[in-house]
Amino acid sequence: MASLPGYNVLREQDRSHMLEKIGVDSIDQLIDFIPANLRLQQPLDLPVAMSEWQLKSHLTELASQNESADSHVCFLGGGVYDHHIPAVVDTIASRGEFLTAYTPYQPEISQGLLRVLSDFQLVVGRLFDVPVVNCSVYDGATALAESAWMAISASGENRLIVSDTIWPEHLEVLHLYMANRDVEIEMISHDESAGTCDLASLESALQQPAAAVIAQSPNCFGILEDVKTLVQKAHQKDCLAVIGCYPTSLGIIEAPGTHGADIVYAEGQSLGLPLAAGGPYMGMIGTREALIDFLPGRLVGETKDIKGEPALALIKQEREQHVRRHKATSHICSNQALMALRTLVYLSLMGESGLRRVATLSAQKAHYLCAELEKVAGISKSYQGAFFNEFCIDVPVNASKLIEKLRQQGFHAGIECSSHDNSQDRLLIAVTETKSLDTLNHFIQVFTQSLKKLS
Amino acid sequence: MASLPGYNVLREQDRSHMLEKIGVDSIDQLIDFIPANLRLQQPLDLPVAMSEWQLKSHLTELASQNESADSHVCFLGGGVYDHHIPAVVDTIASRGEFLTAYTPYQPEISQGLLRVLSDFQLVVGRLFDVPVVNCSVYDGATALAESAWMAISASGENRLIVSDTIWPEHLEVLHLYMANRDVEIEMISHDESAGTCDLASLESALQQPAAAVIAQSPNCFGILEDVKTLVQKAHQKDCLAVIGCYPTSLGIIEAPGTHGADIVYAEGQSLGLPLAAGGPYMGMIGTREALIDFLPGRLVGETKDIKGEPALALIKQEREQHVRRHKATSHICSNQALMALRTLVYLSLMGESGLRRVATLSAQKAHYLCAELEKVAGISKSYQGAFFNEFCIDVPVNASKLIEKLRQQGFHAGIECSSHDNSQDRLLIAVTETKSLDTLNHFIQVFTQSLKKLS
Amino acid sequence: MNPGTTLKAARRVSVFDLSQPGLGGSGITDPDFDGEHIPDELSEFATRKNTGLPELSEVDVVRHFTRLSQDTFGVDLGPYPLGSCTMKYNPKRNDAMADLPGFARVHPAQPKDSMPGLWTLFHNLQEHLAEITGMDAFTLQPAAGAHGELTGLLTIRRHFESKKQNRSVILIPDSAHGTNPASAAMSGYICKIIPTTKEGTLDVEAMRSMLDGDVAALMMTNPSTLGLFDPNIEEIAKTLHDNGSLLYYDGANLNALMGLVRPGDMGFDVIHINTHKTLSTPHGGGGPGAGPCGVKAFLEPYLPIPVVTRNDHGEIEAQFDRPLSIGRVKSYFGHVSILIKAYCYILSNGAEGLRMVSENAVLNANYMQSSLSDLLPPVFQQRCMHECLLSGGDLDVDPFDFVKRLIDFGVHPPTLVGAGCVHFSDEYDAAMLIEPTETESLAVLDDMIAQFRKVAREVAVARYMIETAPHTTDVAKIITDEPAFLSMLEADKPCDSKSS
Amino acid sequence: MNPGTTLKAARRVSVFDLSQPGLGGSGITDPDFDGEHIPDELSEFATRKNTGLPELSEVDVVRHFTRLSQDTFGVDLGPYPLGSCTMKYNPKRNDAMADLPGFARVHPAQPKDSMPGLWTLFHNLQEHLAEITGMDAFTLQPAAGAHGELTGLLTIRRHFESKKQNRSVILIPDSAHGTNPASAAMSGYICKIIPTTKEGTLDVEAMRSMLDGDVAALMMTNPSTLGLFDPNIEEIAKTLHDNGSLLYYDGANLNALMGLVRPGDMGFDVIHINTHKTLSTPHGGGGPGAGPCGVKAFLEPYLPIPVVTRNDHGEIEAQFDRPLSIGRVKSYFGHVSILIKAYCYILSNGAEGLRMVSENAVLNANYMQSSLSDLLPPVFQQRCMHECLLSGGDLDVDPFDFVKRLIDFGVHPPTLVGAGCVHFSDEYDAAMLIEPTETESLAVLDDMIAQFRKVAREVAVARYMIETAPHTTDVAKIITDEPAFLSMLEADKPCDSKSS
Ligand SMILES: Cc1ncc(COP(=O)(O)O)c(C=O)c1O
Ligand SMILES: Cc1ncc(COP(=O)(O)O)c(C=O)c1O
Repeated sequence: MASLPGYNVLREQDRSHMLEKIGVDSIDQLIDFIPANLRLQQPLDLPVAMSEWQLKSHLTELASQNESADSHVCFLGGGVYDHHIPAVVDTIASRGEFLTAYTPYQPEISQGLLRVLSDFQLVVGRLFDVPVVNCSVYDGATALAESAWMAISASGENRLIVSDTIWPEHLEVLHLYMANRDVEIEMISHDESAGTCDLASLESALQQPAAAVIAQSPNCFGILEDVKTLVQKAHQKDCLAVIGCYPTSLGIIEAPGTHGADIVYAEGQSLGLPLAAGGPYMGMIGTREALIDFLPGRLVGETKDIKGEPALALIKQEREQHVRRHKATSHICSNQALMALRTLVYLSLMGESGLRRVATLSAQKAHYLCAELEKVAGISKSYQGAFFNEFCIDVPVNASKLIEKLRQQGFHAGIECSSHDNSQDRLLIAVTETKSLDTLNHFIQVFTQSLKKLS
Repeated sequence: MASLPGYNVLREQDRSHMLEKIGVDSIDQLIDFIPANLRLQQPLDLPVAMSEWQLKSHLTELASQNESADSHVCFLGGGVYDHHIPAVVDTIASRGEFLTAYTPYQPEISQGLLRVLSDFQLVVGRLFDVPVVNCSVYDGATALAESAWMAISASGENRLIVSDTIWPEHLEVLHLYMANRDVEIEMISHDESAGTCDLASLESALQQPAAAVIAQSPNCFGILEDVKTLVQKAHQKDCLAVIGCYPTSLGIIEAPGTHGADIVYAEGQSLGLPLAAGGPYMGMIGTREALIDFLPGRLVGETKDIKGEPALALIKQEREQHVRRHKATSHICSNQALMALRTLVYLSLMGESGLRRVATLSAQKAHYLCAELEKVAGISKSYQGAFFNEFCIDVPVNASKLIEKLRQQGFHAGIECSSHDNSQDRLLIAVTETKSLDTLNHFIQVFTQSLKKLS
Repeated sequence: MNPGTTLKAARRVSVFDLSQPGLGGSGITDPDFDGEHIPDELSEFATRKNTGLPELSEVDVVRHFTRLSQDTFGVDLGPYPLGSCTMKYNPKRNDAMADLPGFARVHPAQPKDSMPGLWTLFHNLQEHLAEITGMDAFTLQPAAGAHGELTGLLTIRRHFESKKQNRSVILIPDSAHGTNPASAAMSGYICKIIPTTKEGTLDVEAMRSMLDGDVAALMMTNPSTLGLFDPNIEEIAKTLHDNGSLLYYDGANLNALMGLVRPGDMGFDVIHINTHKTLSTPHGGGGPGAGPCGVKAFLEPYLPIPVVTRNDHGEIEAQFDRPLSIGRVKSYFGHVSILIKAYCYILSNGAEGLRMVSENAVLNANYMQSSLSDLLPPVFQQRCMHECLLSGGDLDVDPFDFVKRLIDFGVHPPTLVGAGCVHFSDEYDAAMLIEPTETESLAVLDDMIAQFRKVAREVAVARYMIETAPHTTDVAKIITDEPAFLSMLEADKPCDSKSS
Repeated sequence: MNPGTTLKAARRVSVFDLSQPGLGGSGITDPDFDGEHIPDELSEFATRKNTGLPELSEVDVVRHFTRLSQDTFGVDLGPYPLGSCTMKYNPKRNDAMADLPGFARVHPAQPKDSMPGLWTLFHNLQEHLAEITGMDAFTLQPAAGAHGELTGLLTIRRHFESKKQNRSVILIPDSAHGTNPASAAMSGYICKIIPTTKEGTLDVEAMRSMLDGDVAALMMTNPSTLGLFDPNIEEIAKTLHDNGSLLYYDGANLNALMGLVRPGDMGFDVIHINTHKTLSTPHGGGGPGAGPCGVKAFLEPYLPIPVVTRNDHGEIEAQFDRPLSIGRVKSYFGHVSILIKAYCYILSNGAEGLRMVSENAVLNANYMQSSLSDLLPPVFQQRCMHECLLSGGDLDVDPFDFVKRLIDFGVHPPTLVGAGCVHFSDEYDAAMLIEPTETESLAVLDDMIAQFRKVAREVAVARYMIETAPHTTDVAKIITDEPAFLSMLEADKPCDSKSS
């Protein structure tokens, strides 16, 4: 037994005593109902059990092989941003009570967690400017897919009009989720100059009945869409408007809910979640009261205890898989509760003024960098629309070579945009509040030099 | 105000309201009793306030300039050891309730902390095999000094007989603490071959009355002293025996208390405290019941609440500075409570079998390394006495050059011993459970090569 | 409401109640940018006047959430025998590893060759999972069990598509977890329900009668959510395979099997694993988990992209160009930090350790069942696997009330229909599903048993204490309004609310 | 006792009660060494059969200490106006920085040139502390305030030694903290006590009368532990200096002064700072803190080794060869991780921020004093600095009982003689020293004031509620046996217990 970690807790004498109590001689007899030919005859072929320090040195070694936003200055975005995470977020989210609780099925001993989830719903509701928000779905991509399904279910229509400026990964997941559900997806194109949704394309798609118009702002080029117009056009044709957003931008950008969006979804990573090589992140979905019965996932609400005192509990479970089974609004069971906690703590720390400043600083720095890069010979901004903190530039050299060159000098300079637009020589660059003026200037200098060397 | 971190909590309107309530116009008026010529006329000359991410990048930069036991394999000891610290220790010690409490002057709301301190006393008592342990002093060096003073106070004698195989830094602090207190310190020498206390030197010192004999095992050469004999000899002459120890070694080595030591002290770093460039560590002192009134520092004990239920509280405060002032047993007020918590958690995780294994593995690996190094031409063990996990070797080249050479290859190979013994070519090497066989073999290989290159 | 509120009141306070307009912002500042002026180009969009976010000082945030955490019960506070959820101890060492900057600070859009350590970890983990389950290939992408189900079902779909077969039915036992039928529906399948026999096993005859060319697969978990191992599993597998159908394994109950039996060896073709159950990753108050999906070799080409595997040069890489793949089930590579913890768990235990985990899980459940059988007879008269289904029908009190009283004695209630997320048919509606897990020691089990017995004795002498429990919590008992709830449930609303 | 115990009972349980022999060890193993066999050479020494250490599983350890933490009140749970202790919010960002491996994993015996980042940090911090306090040089080594006092006093000693003066007396005000006389005694000095005037200031005439060639220094804190700024400080300094004596500043109350006044400018020659007070490093349940000691230039040569300073080449290094140094006050370089947090605090605040800290600390204390003055009149009729000394003498209840009742309303009691570590003369034995600190918002202050007032009203209607408070804690009121305690104190035991 000596080689087992301290979290195995039965001693040999305990096991004997228990087997006796159960009335069997051995573990083998205990499970003798398992057909003998199925029983594994040899030990699993796994590495020898590691002590904690061996584990640590193995994992530290693996981690050290990866480049990261610590080893390189990170100008990567694409829906995931290197915003600062205050230490308080980690401090709170690592508290064992939160970390090791399950879904609060027993509200009497989960009022703390229920308050967290309820406040998460309220705070995100304000950010999106919608009255109803759920307790999270897996990520931004599945939030899009679930939102789309909400629109289908609520409208009774099975056609979706979808902007092609949504993150490509999100679109792929949308397609996957809809593929077998008798849903027709019509993509609308974008204006190559402005980098925004092509309104003519939208208008023509709207000639046929549809469940919803779905768009994202800022979009996959970093460009802000005219959400107000998109929503109006959808509503004129009795379509729901489903709008994806970048939560941090909402510190200064008008909320989709304010423009009348019926469903607002987002990837929540920018609100206090580590980059973590892609996850866990968090999908957020908000909507109007009228659509609440179509929401996927958990909802927390006010109730009363038997003394009549206010209390919180999971509500509207009749939407969910454990009650409604195959007719549920979604299959989601485990969600991203701990990420919701992080986000709530993050937003509580930032508050009105903090989020505004994070958004403003990110925008200021991105606009500074873009303007400076534009001054470099051969570089031009790819799109004319307004951007928040992420922008595309066209470069006169092979983009992936440029990225590689800058990487060698300590920068993850941007995402190659070829997949978006078939352009080989386009870079998507994101800037957050954490990049200092010195860093930006240094980057501009190295960028310019690298360009020279490559051309 | 925008530039102030979120932990300043008064808004301008709050300040105005409060000034009004107090009945003054301004902060200046509020403190107008401070002579005007003393008031600072210009702002302090400090760097501009940093946001959290700026702070993080500044500190990360400073940290990255330091070599560490992560960047180099650490064979350094000298009283401070690179033992593994289980993650649970950090998890518990970072809980805000423990971290942000003060000394438990209000026992009713501090029972958790009091239980921790009380259990610390009990657990360390078992480890040392003594009935009484205090809640910690600053570090091993001050523990030695405080123990010495205990002996002086308790005995009424003002002469100390002190082994010269105690850590030199500890001896320096002892001298400092005793310098102005009318105490005579007689050093006893060591046997150059065995590396242990010279018994003849001890016997001769014991011809004069003394408060105590003070020694340390394993000593500053890593060699185990014959504690039993030292204690016996002290007691024969009515001297107290004060013994310093290495707590981890007590997993297998007989406890000083078992040998009859009257006062046992130690540096507690090896029991779950980070290397942290030298601190905070923790001094531990244990003793017999009869000497309790001479103990420095806090003591927690059982008491009863007004319902007669058992409860814990600080006891015997009449020894302490806040009650007894200049006649107190020590000046200590703030101590190392959080380190005591870490140690308690560490020892609870290890338990009987775990500490034994840590001690045994450390010894096995050290003996393996020593034996292998002895096989290398030109290297010999410096002392013949038995060692636990730390040993001295003599090398045929300049020790500091060798250290430097090995450092370039990723090893902090050992401590140069010149300060101990005027030997230029001596290395003190410590091995802990975390060094794998591969690492040891690699070290031996690099060591051998480096030796060749230097000679 | 006042930030100086006492601890107990914290749960009644929302972050808005604690807001003091003008505070907050946590020192967001940069000496070189003013942080106020909106870039001109943006001004048309950046018209938001306020967000309505609360404004708290940092200390108020810390206090509020520290208090709330103290009002939340987790495994770190006591036993949590919530059946089907495997609430085992979550080793702290694993959390620390996932936080290493070389993992936590990696941006997913970095060049693919900039994270070789991650790919090695993925590859190792996939191999270990394959070994543990007897499958051939794994994808680590799914976000949770339900998401693993979706992935697996879409893989099955793609398999039949490639064979040009049109199979539209998924068979599901009546005791299946709600996610099974829900995932099946999301994959465009029709669900057909198989009854459970009196012995608690799948009704093989009923299944046989439902088999035809339309059946794509049977989804089951073995042991089932009734805690029983289905000894007919080989027959079931053979019957299905003979019909050209596949067998899906819901791995939520894998904690009973490691090192003892492997789903792959039983004949399952596709499986998912709940890392947040079997592999000890923290539940986090409801998530995130991870739901790796494993398949037999013939299904491997259909796994979602990216696939982490060795390329022709023997290097491990993430491959996106997989023509037969079902596509992408979520952004990027899965719940990386959760997967790291699962990997650490496997490495810490090794083969012997994992077998011990499962043995002890089964032992603990049977010990609970034996020790409580006079009070709470097993619903099925046989030994259980890692959880036991006990009947509260003989209690002279509502089992829902009974379990709430356990809270007063430091024990989290077991799973009941409606409290926890299992589903039993009406016959077992008084049943309790108790899953102690292997990380509760004999001493803890004996204590839990003593608490169950204490409450049972209380029925005769002070049943009001039970009916009004819990008494030690800050809120009193909370009951969902069941009649309203059920009526709402029955009146299956027409999807007419197309909104304007 | 049982690990399955409920939360509330945790405090009654020791780790020994939770021990299950045979558990524990947390997976200590190495594939290449057996971990059992004692090296032969060692066997004579390694004779220990058992240590008697408790044996707990990892989950039991986590649960026990998580529960105990919940039974511990800290700043993270609510206001803690414990006078003289400066229980301010401890910013979490600082803790994270101290944990960086480049600091936390440095071995102190590494080559001195292997830690340049650490030396830079030390150097910067020393300079910042010098600027804040108006001193010329700092040592960061002392472990806490008391240790800083010892260091400072030994520096003073060395100064007079070098001037061949034999001065043996330290003057100390009667309100001084107990560490002052205790440290003076440890440095071999005789303490003489100076009374406090009716106005709460140092009795300058009394001091003058005590001055002679034997007086090495006066130790005082300004503001004093009575919360008052001594406006005569310049006169005091001049008088002392004219006598050839030095002035020592106990920096425990520096929180009142940053950016407003500097001890160095007042005439102090030596000072210590309590980082765990003014500079927000966590108190940790009683420690560790740090007590940097600052001096005027003429005392710099005497600072303890190692001294971190620039060498002739402008590089920052740790110097050990300092012939005039008093020597070594502790192992290595001080409480490094604590010092890192203090450094972070200074950098986060900047000059404006630190001034705001002190302004607000003073404002908060005066606001409390003003708001409570009808109930608890100030002992001295004047504005206070960062803490206020209020008289509980008019209360129709024992102030010790009064403050315990505050616990029921979420407020940590203020300092009273015997509860907290200040010392007042008998006249003020009913006084309460309230130090709200600057991190309590107006809302929190108003709430605290409301709680004080509520308890005051309760005196008339339900004094038993006060006398038996607290009522919301798991243990009831605990009273130290005062008569026994005092008698023990008076009978100053002879040091006769030389033991055998
Ligand atoms: C049997 C069973 N299947 C599937 C699931 C769904 O897993 P997840 O919550 O990870 O989506 C659960 C979770 O409770 C379960 O118990
Ligand atoms: C006025 C005063 N001086 C000195 C000290 C001693 O400081 P430390 O506890 O850090 O040794 C304190 C601590 O309470 C104090 O309040």
